[in-house]
Amino acid sequence: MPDWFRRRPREDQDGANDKSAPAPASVVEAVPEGTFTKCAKCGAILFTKDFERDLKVCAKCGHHHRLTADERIAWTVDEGSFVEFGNDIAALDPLGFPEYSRKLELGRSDPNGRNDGLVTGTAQIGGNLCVFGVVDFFYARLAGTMGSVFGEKFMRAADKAITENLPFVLFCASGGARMQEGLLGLMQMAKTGASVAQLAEARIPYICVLTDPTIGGALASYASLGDVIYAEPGANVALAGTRVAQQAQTQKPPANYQTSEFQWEHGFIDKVVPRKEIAITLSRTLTFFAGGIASQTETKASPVLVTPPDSPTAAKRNGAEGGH
Amino acid sequence: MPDWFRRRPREDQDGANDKSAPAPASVVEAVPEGTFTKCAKCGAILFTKDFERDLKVCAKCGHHHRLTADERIAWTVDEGSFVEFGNDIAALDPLGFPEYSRKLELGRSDPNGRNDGLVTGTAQIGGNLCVFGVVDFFYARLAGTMGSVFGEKFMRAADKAITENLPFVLFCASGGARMQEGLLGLMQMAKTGASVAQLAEARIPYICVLTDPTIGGALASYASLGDVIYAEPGANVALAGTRVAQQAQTQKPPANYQTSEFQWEHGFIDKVVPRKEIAITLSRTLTFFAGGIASQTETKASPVLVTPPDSPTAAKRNGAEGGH
Amino acid sequence: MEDMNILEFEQAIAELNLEIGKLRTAAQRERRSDGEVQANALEKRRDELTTQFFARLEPWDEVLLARHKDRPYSLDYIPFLTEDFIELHGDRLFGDDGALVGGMAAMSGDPVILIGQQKGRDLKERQKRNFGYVRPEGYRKALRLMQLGEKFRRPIVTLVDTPGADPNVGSEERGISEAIAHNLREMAALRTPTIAVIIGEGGSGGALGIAVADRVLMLEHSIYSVIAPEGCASILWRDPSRGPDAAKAMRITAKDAKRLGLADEIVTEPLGGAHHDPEGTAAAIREALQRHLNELSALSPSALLAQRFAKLRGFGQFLSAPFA
Amino acid sequence: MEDMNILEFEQAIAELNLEIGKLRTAAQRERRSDGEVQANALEKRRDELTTQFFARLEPWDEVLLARHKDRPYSLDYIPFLTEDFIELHGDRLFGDDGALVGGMAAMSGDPVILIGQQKGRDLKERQKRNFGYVRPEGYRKALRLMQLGEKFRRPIVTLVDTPGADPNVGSEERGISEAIAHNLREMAALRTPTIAVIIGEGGSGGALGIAVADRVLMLEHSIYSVIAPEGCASILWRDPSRGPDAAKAMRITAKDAKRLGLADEIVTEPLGGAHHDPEGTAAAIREALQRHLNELSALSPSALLAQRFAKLRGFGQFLSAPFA
Ligand SMILES: [Zn+2]
Ligand SMILES: [Zn+2]
Repeated sequence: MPDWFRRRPREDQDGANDKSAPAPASVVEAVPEGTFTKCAKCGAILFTKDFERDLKVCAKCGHHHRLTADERIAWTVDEGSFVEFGNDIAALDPLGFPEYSRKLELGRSDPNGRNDGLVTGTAQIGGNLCVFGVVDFFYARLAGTMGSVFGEKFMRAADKAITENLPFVLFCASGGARMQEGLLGLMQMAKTGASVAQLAEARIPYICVLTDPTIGGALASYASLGDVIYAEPGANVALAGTRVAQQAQTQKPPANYQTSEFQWEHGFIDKVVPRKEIAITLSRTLTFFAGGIASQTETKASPVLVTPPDSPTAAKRNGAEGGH
Repeated sequence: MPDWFRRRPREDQDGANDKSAPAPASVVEAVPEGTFTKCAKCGAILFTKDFERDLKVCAKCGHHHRLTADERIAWTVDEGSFVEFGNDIAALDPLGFPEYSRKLELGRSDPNGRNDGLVTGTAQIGGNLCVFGVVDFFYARLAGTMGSVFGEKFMRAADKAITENLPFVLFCASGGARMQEGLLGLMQMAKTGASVAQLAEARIPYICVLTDPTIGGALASYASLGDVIYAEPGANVALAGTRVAQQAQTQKPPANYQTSEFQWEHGFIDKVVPRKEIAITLSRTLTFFAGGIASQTETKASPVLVTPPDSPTAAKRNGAEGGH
Repeated sequence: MEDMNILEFEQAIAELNLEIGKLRTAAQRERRSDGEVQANALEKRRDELTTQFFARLEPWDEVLLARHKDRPYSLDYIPFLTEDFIELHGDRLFGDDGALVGGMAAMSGDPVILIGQQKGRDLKERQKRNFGYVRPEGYRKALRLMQLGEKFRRPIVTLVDTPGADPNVGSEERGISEAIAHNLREMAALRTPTIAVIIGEGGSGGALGIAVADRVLMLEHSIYSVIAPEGCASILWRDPSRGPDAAKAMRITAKDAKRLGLADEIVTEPLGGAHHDPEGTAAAIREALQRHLNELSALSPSALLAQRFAKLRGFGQFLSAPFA
Repeated sequence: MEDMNILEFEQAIAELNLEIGKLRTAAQRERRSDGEVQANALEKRRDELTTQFFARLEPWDEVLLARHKDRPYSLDYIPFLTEDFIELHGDRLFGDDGALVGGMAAMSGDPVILIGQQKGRDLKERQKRNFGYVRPEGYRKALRLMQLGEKFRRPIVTLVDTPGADPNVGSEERGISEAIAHNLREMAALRTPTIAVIIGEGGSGGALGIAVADRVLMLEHSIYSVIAPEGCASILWRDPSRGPDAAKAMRITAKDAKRLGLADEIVTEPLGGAHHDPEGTAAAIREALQRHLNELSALSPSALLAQRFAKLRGFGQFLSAPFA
């Protein structure tokens, strides 16, 4: 059935520090009409409708497939509550790095007019207003890497959280610092780290959710600094990409090496939270930080009940058309 | 030669948490006239004069024998600079604990009129004025344990450091919390911990030197909290006494288990400092904290050059007769 | 019945209950009223015996009750003490200790950080919880959560129930003493209300490592001890079987701690001990917690700290000069 | 000579030096002046060649110089940078990392905390120093020492020289990413002057983990890179041997960093590189350090922090709306 399936955006980007497994971990293929979707992990053929109702978690093996920013927003925050900001700056190619301008070109044709994989805005989760960030791993085939625009948007989002006294919730997915901006890319680690220092000084709750993949400079900066850190099951969470890791090992790594579960076992993640439970978990967490824990009934219905937008990338920026 | 040697104070006390090796580690025997001393570790027969010139470090095997408070003072601080305080309180037997009153009786007959194994005062080290504390493991056969008087004296010494803006140097040697005072003994851990919190708040340097043995509640409170922590070579430094440890092990301990060197390897001790280098090391350390590092020539001569008092316990409280 | 210990007593009561049950069943089956009368009389007798027995508990009985295999553990109480508990894992340094649980919760809608030492009931759970012996990771996780509470000014409640800190090689290697000491210093200075509740075994420094608090409450049949009675007996009499004598000598009961001023309140347990009514016991704990939290929350951070330091600095009993 | 790399060049220079030596020896033995004249001419030629060669160094040559086996390491400089260095060990959590050294010292009498990444020269030393790859313990030791410096308001100087953070299983297990991230946040907010000097390899996040500072100085032939050139080439061209191209594309030289505003000053090296005169290089570093420390010490802590945050927040190059 070679013609039956169409290719989804490649997940195996060639951004800096994205050294994840050579074989794309989560390539999803679907019938042109979108009737069927094949699980990237176990190969199960799923009804796309069911697959999306399950928030792109394989009903057979539980694999959490990567999401676009819009899918994440639609399936996490209260319907219609997302208000985006941060697209009033634009990326440069400060080093004239090979192929970088081509990627930035790709970004400039983003249907949502976005300037980076990091999407920032305000949103409500279970009625709790927060600054909400999510990294789109697919954006411009840049693997959610941290360039100058990433760092600036992160900082502006944190600043907004401070000035408006809102908690900051961030979904990470990143190959690390953006090689194509050289040292400027590396310095986004310092910049986001400093930004988290300012959040801490202002006692603003900062909550990270690590999704597949959170590696390299991302994990070694903003993604490890949440007051609370959650992670999706099975996500690749590590400093070294798996290829680098394989070369470097003098010690046989465990079976769950460099996954959420491995990091949880070793004390770096507070809780591994299945996708369908993240909204309620965040809602309760935000309520804790807001000053009172809401009972479960006060939060929005479990996100599995929310119908996703038919085409995730077509969802409007403010989420006004998301959900049912 | 059974009559040739006289027994020195037993080092294997029966205080709370002193669960060190059943065979006394450092029993030192000497000719009645004190001509010879036998190394407690390697059994070498040493001229007592040489042995004391070497600060009771065995010239053959390097074993650091335990010192009385007066020996420690004489061999560490500037000659005649020690001014003791803290003997204006007295121990009670709050629980009516078996045999405790007999030990306190022993303490009341202390030739120096001391009220506890913890001896506190002010002193100069290489010209640096500091609050100086030293625990006498031999005092009243109480193994340097922490009872109410210990905690109070520690706190008053720390308070003096705070009010007079002096650094606090403490030589530890302790079997832990004092069983004979029950929960009051345990609470001296909380009390000394709180006292160190107040030192930290006031940004007063607190420097610990761990000597044999520093175990149990002592290591789990004030002795682990120095801004800088030094230790003598080969000292027993551990939470669990060796007997307890032997029972509990499911994993074979390394050869240097529960020693200074073991703790250093594992990152808990800044530096293992031979006894003859401790004065100069402390002097430089205090100079660092005082605001300028003195060159070596500004500090007192290396303590190996200082003749110890003929009979350590006969040294006057203020050290006026200490040294040559 | 004088010398009967709690386990034998419970056996006797269980036999009485069996008898009562038989009488009742027979009475119902045979529709005879005299069996019912007999059963009622036996029930009355049973309650009288229990009351009498519990009125004269020896310290060793309290030890057995505190360690009772059916005694509720932290996770048994937590659902009744708080709502919406989200367990947070890991010390963000090395691992996650199963012997210490903690997380965010709410008490009647008010957010609190809840931390508890945790034993296991079946063999698998016991291994997971390391038999309640807390490792360095546990103390460091506790501190991380306490600092999270402090950062956002959430009160901290700890539930204490441990035979002691883990004495094994791995824990010595990773600084079990440092971890406890560090907590003692930091807990003294936390700028948020703290309450510790001893719910079972308050085992030495292992307990104290999470029990330095504004208020210390003890369940009626919990114990709090400078060293395990068996360990004390080993040292004093070279005979661990004399634990009952040591328990008496060390004054380890809740009443003793209250009398010594080291526990602020005793929370009454149901007749027969907490395991006869975990939910009722939890309600009593919760009532006390809320009362104390209300008092503490009324204080400014500086007043709170002043009060806490005054308390910690006052630990100990000694004579001040002039001596009688 | 155009395509000659630094190692071949040094080989050629070494051969010239050999020739010069031979000529000189022969001239002296035979008391002939023409040999001396020839030698002088060759020496002049050698210096001209060196000057020419160093005037046109390619980025890859800088990589080779930065990694040169004879290049001075931190411990080679420290005796010339400071007096009375006392090395302090351990992270007080897990261990002591040989790839990162640090301690108390004085610079012309003024106390500073000195921290340096450390490679090894012979095989044994290399293993001890883990080839300069820093483990979590190293970053945590660095942070502990920085916090010691902050507590007592001592300036902090770091010497950066690492191929990167250690990517092995043990380091992932113990949170290498967390350790770096944590440092980034804490270094941003240290209330004491901080200066980082890149002395050799500034390898990615592994370097940045001790290089967030008020001032960043770079030795003339040091490099600072978002990813190792070989790693970049692997990702870009699937060909690690194209490191020289990647080195060029990523702009990793001191001059590049200065031009990008990410290094504040370039410290000149002697002709031929630092290894030709370690003491002279140290003197140049020391002069620069003292100049910057004088400037920074004149600032109040709040002015210092404001300046540092302004700097960190300004990292990055992007376009602001309205776009051209
Ligand atoms: Zn599947
Ligand atoms: Zn010897």
